[in-house]
Amino acid sequence: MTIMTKQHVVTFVAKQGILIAFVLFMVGFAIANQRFIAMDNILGVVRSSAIIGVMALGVTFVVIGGNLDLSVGSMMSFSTIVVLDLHDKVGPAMAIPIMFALTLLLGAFIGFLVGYLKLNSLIVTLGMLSAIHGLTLTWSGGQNMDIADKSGTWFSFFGQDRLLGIPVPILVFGLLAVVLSLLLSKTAFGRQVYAVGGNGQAATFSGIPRARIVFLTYLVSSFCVATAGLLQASRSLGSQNTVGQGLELTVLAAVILGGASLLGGSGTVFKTVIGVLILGFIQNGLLLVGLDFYVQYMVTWAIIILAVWLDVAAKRGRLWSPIA
Amino acid sequence: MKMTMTAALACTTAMFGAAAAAQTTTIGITQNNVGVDSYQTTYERAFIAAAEANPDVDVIVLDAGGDVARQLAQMEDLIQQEVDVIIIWPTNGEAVIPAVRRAHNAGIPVVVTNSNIAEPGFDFIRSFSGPDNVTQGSRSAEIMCERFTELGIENEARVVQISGQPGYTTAIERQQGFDERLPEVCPNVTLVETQPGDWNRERSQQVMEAFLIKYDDIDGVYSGDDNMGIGALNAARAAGREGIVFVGATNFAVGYDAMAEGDYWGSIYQSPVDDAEAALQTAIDILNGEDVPFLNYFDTPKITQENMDEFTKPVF
Amino acid sequence: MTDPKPVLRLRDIVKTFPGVRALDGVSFDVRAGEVHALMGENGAGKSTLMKVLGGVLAPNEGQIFIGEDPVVMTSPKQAKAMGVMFIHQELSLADELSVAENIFLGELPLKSFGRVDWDKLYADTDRILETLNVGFDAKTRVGDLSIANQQMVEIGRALTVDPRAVIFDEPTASLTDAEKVVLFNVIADLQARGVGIIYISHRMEEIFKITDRISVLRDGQYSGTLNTAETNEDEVTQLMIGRSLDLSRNASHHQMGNVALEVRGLSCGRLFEDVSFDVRQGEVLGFYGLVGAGRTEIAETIFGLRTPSAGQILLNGQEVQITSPIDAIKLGISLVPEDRKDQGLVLGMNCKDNMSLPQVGRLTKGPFVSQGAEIAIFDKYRDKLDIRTPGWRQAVGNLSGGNQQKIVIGKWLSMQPEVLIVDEPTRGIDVGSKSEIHNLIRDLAAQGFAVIVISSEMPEVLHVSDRIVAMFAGRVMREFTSEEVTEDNLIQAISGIKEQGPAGHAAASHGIGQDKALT
Amino acid sequence: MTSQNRRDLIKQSGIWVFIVVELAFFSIVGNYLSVSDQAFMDFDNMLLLLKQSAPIGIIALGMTIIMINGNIDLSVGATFALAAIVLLDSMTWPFMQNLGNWAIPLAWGFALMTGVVLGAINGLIVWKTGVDAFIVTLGSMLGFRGLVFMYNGEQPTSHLNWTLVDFAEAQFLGLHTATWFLLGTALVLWLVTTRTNHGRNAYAVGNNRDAAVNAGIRVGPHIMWNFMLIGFLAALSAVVFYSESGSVNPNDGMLYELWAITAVVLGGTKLAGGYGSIIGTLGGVIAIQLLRKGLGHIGADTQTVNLVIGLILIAVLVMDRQLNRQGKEELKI
Repeated sequence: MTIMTKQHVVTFVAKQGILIAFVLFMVGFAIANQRFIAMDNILGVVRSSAIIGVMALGVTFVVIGGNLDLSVGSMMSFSTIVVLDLHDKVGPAMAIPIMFALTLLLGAFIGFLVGYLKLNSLIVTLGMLSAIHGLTLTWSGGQNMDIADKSGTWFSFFGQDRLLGIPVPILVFGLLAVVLSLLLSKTAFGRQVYAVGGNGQAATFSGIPRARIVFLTYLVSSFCVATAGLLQASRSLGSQNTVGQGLELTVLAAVILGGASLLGGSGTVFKTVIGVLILGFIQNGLLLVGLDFYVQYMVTWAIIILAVWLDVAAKRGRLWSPIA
Repeated sequence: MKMTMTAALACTTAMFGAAAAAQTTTIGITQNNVGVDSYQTTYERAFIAAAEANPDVDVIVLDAGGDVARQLAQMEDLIQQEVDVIIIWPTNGEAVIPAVRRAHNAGIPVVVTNSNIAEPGFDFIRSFSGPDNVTQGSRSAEIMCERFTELGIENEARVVQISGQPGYTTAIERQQGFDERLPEVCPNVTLVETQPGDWNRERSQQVMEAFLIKYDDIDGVYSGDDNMGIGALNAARAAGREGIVFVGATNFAVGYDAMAEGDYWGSIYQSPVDDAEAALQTAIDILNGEDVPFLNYFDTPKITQENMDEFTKPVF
Repeated sequence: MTDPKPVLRLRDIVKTFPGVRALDGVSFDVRAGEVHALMGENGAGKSTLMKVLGGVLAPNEGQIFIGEDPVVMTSPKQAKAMGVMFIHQELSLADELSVAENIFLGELPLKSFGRVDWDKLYADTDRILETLNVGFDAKTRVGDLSIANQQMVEIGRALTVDPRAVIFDEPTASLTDAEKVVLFNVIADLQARGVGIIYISHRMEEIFKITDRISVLRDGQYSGTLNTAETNEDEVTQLMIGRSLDLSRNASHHQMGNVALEVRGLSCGRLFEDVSFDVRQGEVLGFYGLVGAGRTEIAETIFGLRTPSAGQILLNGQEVQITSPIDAIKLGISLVPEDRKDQGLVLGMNCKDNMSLPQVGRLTKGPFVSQGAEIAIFDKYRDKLDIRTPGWRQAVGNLSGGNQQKIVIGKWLSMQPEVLIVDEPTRGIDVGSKSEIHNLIRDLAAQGFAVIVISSEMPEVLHVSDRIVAMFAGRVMREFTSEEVTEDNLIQAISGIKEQGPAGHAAASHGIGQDKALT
Repeated sequence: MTSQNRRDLIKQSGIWVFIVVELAFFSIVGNYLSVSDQAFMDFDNMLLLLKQSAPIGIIALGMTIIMINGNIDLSVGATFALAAIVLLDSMTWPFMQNLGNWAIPLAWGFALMTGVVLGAINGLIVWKTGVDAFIVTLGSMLGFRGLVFMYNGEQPTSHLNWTLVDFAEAQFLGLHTATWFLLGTALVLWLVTTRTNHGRNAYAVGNNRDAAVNAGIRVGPHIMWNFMLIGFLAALSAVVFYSESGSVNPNDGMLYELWAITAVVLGGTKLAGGYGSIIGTLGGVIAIQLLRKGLGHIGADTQTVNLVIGLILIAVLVMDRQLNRQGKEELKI
């Protein structure tokens, strides 16, 4: 019986570990600094997490499908620069669809390489990280991109305005989370993504077009990246070429924190949202408490490993690895 | 791609005039991190343009991508290619000293540009050409203080600072200048907190958002360059906080515009074109055997809403 | 020959997992020089017992004795040091390493500074390979060997030390008859050296050929030991499942319909050539042959997983082009694949989702998958196939092998196929579930399905098929009706002998006879 | 045997063919595009190539064993930076300054120890928790970098010691100090992977972990040793490099993990583990440095370099896949 209870505790903690950690963090920070739980602050954190969050939603699809996407940061820089550049050249109404089309094209290229040519996604997206950065620099000539007339454009709506008192980026993030959550959990496509990531061979034997599904996950991912680029561009109406640099790992950390397995086949959109919020609140909380930014690095380190460890422990039913 | 073309053109012209080629001199430059911001990109372009305008000079333009190891390798390559002068924009003011010494020992004069190397290396360089970052920081502090005095809050104002990428000489020196000068001119102004914004507008916007939550009373923001300053300004705008004095360094086009609109108070006017041309001219002067000053600062004046008419809008 | 002194004794071994008593007081002993069969249905506790014996799991209670000494096994390495060797069912070889390195994995002969003593390694390996009488050398990369030869490498491992006990876990699963002969010779040789052998297998005919005693486990409990010479299959089966089984030849003769599937001159590179056959509605067509004879590859080609180099496939008389499983499914072909875990199921998904996977695109209501329709399908086939699971939410990875197989069959039946291909329907499934699945296949045929069954087990093929296609080295050797077929002529056909030519079979039985003599 | 050799030969010669192509390309194109009068294939330039390959090269060699093992280490860049900080900072400690030049080997020792300890932390977590190495080292990439920033409050750490610089710049038998370390590391690791028990076990563990466990190999400690080894090598790389440069920015070493992995993959090591070679990695490292150097030589700019390096990586994957195709009979999964 003692084994049973210990087992139960491990399982419970492991399954709800992320939420428990989340609550503990919130309570701790709230005690340390009252402002932490002020509505303004919470909205502020969610708003500034929105861009990473939107990207994480897309990467969730890729990871559940059994692949990685390390190119999202670089690709987000591309989207941002392109839409800002086109804004003054062809106007925002044209700039946005063109930017989406170009970003989706990049996503399609990666999807083609990983899905149809079956190349290793880690290396492909690593290569694309570098290549897309080169593309962005070529596009911009290395210059910062700024919209000339900042106060006279409706383009700032996506990043700066509020609807019903809620900042638009939060609404976009929320709406996209709901839509993608339904796509993943309720549609045939979503089910096929899980199958392909869970056991690609069995998926093929079940008549699932594996290559196409993988291809589509990268399209979803690049769509999200384009959305993030739009929010980013609209938020600051100007950007440098490296705006998304390094975000790929933050995004991946959020997705992993949310419990998606790198082996594919598991994870949900909701959990990814939690993962994103945890990272956002940690960053904000540590700043408010007055700790240096690098403390955030170490806290993130600890929390990622703890979260995944608990998840792994729950699956095998024991805390420590049985490997001798 | 454009660069390759330029280089190709430079080469073909060189090949057509074999006699001329004999007289041309080759200048190699290794830059810090082109593409990370407009300043460096504009610098590179201005440098190439200036070199092209001079028929006697060929240039090899390299970019270290912010990586010290790559910059050292590029120094070695330039030495190995036996260029006549090396211009270096250090990724790290101390780490490049041995490489600079090697060039010195190989008989190649070295000009440091934009951001100086540390003192132990002074023996091995012929000249430093660039802005005086410490003075820039001091001047920013003065702009800030003068504005507070105008507003009559010089005895109570609270300031936050957003510094550049941790570890970079320019960031360190500007912060140092600001930190030292502010208490001298405005002893009662408090510098509440400093956080790095990594030369990144987005990062700076996030830092400012947190500052705004944390502190109800912020009167001034000093940022290591205008790019970050605009990020901070965006955050303040979004939070509906007005009346904050924004002062930056290295006036960017966005900063200039924001000044024109009255949102941004002041900055330091520093032209990458001047920077690049000064570096190239220093190198050419050395080749021509002219005497060059060891510290060849070009002037970086204060720019505020009040005197901005005297300056043209930065191109970057 | 048999030495009564036990080399290995297990006394009252108890192993519990949370909520389960996996082993409940198991005791038996293995004598020096005997072959001791360990039998039991899947889940009866055989693998847990072997893990306890191998030091992978620690027992909660009970004692292991080696010779007369009580021991506590703490690691595989220790088990090895005590002279207890394992030959695992699932090949545990490193493909990229050489045969020699695999055989001596974990105990390469060393010189100073941890350097490998290659000369000694190759010399030792050659000596072992000689005993095994195989046609490859010590330096061959294991990944380049056939599955059967890899199995021989696995067996070679047991010969690296002077073992006191060797445990063979389903060693013949992928061996040809000739290779079995070699294996049985090796076992006989070990016996002669006084080694105790535990032989785990589901294959009755082997058990009765080579073992001395049979111990049976049921539900984690020890249910008895029998002397092989004094018992029969029925008695063993009863001990295993508590009832007897009908394994008689299929006798049903229902009405057959039109030709559902016809294959003409189908070839796929060197995998198989010029294969022609047909199968009618209501008929079960058996495919029998050795592993590697091309049976699975034919199924995969029909299902669109391989591109044929020549030939035609006709469905109901119409020639069809099948380039992917999607085409095959549309045309009403279903394939229950050979490898349940790798090809049949997504283990992390629940039962319902696995079952509806091929048609999830059709079960939509608006943009979403209709859960109601899915559950209806699951419920229907759970009842029809008698799948034992707590509910559709259960992850299939938690089900027993038999129930997993039924989920795969249910998945493909729910597609309402015209042709159902079942590859190795009962691989790794215990005796009880086996006969259920056999009955199911017969029932499907009776309902008018055209069924193709591919199997490596002769009793199975004989039991379920109306006609049997015998294959050898990528070619169809002969087709038998259930009236014509005998064990003898079937074995001859799959050994590459066209018509009555007794040589191959005679050699095989002679070999087995030899083992027996040695015992 | 023969089929293995042939396969290895094709796989391993690929990278060298690529290097030859690069050399030819840059030599010919360099004649037209380069401003320099010096030939690209100048002997001194090739010596420099080896020297410049060292920082990432030494790390990549260690990464090869980690990847043969079926793991990955994303934290090497941060380990590199932290070891560098310890190296330079330790020489300013009061008791070290009294030791004169004896402080140098001691400082090296401290730096190498730092690397080993950081590696051991990674290895221990991978072993004991059973969490995938990708995630563990993704975490410690952030965590170690946090330590780097913490150590000197975001400022560069500097200590210029000319004795050290002279040693690092020395050329023995024509080869630079860094080159000796690179080649020495390659030789030792080549011997380890091809000749020793530990090396052969590394292949076995990466190839089939269960088999290794069943064979009684203590997989956990084995993996930990390898992480300690790569920690050591990341630190060695830092020691070699920073002895020469004398100052470390807190951001130094960022993205080194990605370059190292790229070199290892170019060198033919399988990401899934179980297959790979030290010599191949050496080729991969040289190929990358050659590419950087060559693009600089012909005057390509930043964006072109980024684009070309990214696309070449993908092109190599495509080629590798084409070479390893089994033909039309292949199962279409």
